[in-house]
Order: sequence, then C-alpha cells, then structure tokens
Amino acid sequence: MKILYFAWLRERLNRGEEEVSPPAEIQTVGDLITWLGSRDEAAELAFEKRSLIRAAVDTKIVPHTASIVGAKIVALFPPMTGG
Amino acid sequence: MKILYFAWLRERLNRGEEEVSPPAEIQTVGDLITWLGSRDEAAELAFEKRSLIRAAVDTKIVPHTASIVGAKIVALFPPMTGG
Amino acid sequence: MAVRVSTDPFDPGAETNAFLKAGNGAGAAVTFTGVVRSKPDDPITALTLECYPELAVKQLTAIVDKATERFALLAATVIHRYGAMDPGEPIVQVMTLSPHRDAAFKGAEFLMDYLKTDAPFWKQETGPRGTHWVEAKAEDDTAKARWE
Amino acid sequence: MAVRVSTDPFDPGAETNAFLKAGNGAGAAVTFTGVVRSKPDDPITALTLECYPELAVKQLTAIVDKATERFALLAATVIHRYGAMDPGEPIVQVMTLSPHRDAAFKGAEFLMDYLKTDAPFWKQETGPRGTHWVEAKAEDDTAKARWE
Repeated sequence: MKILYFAWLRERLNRGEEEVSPPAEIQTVGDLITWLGSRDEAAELAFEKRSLIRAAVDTKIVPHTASIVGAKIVALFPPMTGG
Repeated sequence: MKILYFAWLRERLNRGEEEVSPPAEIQTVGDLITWLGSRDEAAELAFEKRSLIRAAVDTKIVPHTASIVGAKIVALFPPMTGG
Repeated sequence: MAVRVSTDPFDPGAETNAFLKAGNGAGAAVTFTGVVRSKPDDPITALTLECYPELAVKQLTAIVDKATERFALLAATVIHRYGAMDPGEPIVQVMTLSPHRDAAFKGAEFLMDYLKTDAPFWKQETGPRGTHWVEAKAEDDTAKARWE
Repeated sequence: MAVRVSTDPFDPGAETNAFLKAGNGAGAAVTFTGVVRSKPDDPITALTLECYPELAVKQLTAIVDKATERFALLAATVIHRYGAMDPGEPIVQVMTLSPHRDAAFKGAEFLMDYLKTDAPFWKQETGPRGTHWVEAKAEDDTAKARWE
C-alpha cells in the first residue's frame, strides 16, 4: 500500500510517499494513522493532532472510520487551504 | 427650460428635446407632466401612465413632488432598463 | 477611471487585466460581464441601448462610491455601452477588487443591482416579430431592495 | 475543459474572453480571480502551493458538476495553479455563464466556497519572518455551510 503525505505532514515525516504493509488488524484510516504514528518519535509527533489529519483512499476523500482494506493509495494531509 | 425625453416617451412625442416656458403656477415635476400632457392628443397619450414617468432635474433624479423652479434641464423617461 | 459610458465596444478580458494591475494588497477580483442575450426560443437580431450620458456618469459614479465605501473595496469600475449591439456583444462590465472574496462578490452584486434600476439606460430589442422596448422588471427592484 | 490544474501561469483576461465564447443564450458571466495577496503591514515575498493533482482534478470536476446542475449554468470553469508564485500573480480563477446574473454570481461563489475547503491545495507563505503553512480558516467552513 502506498501512502502519500502533503504539506506539513510531509515535512514533519520528511517524506512525500512510502510503501507500507500494515498488519491485517489495521482496517480503517484511523487504525492506519495510529499504526503509522507508533513507528517512531518523529511519526508520533507528526500525527499527534489526529483531528487535523484528512485522508483520501484511492483519490476519494473519506472519514477516519473508512476502510483501507484493498486500497492501493492512501493520502494523508492537513486541512486544505487552496483558492 | 429644456425638456429631454428618452425611450418610448421620446418616440410617442416624436422628439428628443424641446424648449418650453411653462406658466408660473407650474411648480413641480408633477405639475409639469400634467401641463405637458395637456397640450395635444399625442402628448396626452404619451403621459397617460404618469406613474411610469421618471424625472431628473438638472441631472438629479427626483420624485414628482420635486420643484422645477429655476431648473435649466428637466429629463423625463420611463423606468430604466440598463445593465 | 472608475466609470466609463461610451458607444465604443470594449474587450472584457483586456479590461479585467488592466483592472487587476490596480491591486496593491488585493487577494480577490470579481468581474461581471453582461452580454446581449438571444434566447434560442426567442431570438433577437439586435439590441439598442438608449442613454442619457450626463446623468449616467453621475449615477454610476455615485453607485461606485457607495459600493467602495460600504464594502471597503480597493477599487471598483463600471463600463457601460450604449447604442446598437449584436447578440453576444458585451453591454456592461463591473469589476471589484478587495483583500477578501466575500467583499469582492458582494460589491459586484451591489453595483449590478443598483445599476439596473438607477442608471439611465433603456433597452430596445429587435427580433423576427419587430422592435419593442424592454419592460423594467419587478425582480430588479427586489434585488436592489435587499441592500437597503 | 472545465477544470485545469497546472503549475503554468495563466492570463485572467484571456481566459475570460475564451470562456465568453461558449455563450449561446448567455446574458451574464462572472469571473472570480484570486491573486497572491501581500498585505502592506504583513508582506510576503513568495507563496508556494502544494497540490495533489489527481485528487484536485477529481474534486474540482465534482464541484463544477454540482454548481452547473444546482444553478443551471450554461458553463463553468475552474483554473487552479500550484507551485511557486510571486505577490500579485493569479492563483485561481472560476468562471460561470448563465442567462441571468443571479445564477452566475451564486454559481461562482459556490465554486469558490467549496474549492477552499474541498480541493487538495496547501499554501505556504514566505515573508521577512520566515516560511509557514497557512492555517485553514473556520470562516471558510462557514462559507461552505451556507449552501448545505
């Protein structure tokens, strides 16, 4: 599964994307955020304000409760500030 | 005193402007409309819907109750339809 | 110049680009362009706008000043053509510049709503069934009233 | 093409003129242009917009379709730049075409309100005091909520 990061989330993690293989019990976006944040201290810090993290699963914006089972690309990013 | 006419008022009167010398008792826009409309049958027809006649006295839009005493130019026209 | 009343055609995009140059501190610009409309089911072949130019400039200047003050606009411009025009040609353009989009939108709508009822222009349409003067619409008075 | 997401600069006036050509039966066109703002009391020297292009095109297309249907627009277009930009440069432009001015204005405001909160762009400002990510504004959520 490919994870994309944008804006300050990308900066704090010091990467724009990565390939991950979460264990089978990681079923939702929320599970994924918890799991990604538990890997090291930098990740813990990056994901600490989890209510600010938005997600898109295979280019569809979804809530933290959405499933990631079978997803190819999960994007994680802060609230959008375009326009 | 110069009177200007626009749009269908100009067409019905068959003139864009005219010089008039109303008698001293013609004091307001409303008086003027009554006086102008009393001159002949074409004028009577042109001014019959008096609630539709708008007026500007010396390039200031005013109600029928406004004074025309001392005015140089009085413009009479239908409701505006620009834009 | 914030107000222009003329029989000359104008180029909507060129006007917007010139207007955007005014933008010190601006974040938002709104351009409204009104064009000669010809409905497929009720076509017109020509539109003639009659105008009282001296009063039009005075009224439009007052409306621009009012909008600029009320919405704290950085700039506002109104261009209005008169004379004979073909379907699709631009008649009117209002442009507003502001730090914020809400004021730019509101300012442009305010300008259009006032202009419709308070600027001395009269539309005459020519179509297959002849020529007639366009009637003033009650909805234009309603649109203006919401600002009062 | 109703949606364009690109790092290339665009010419606001040329875009409006091209858009106006779509106008069969149109009477009203609204163009909103958002430019890089630099407040005199809080200047910025550069703005960088980060973007997730695949999602941006998908989100903007959905917003354009929604606006077109809701306000019965004859046409609607969104152009959004990303990458590095200077103060005064255009970032975003939305354009709407309608028989009537009210729908053209409402359509353009709707597009901007949705775009602000639902399109994956992130602004980073650089000024004399350094570089920071722009925070999302609660008022943008409020602006969008009025359409729901």
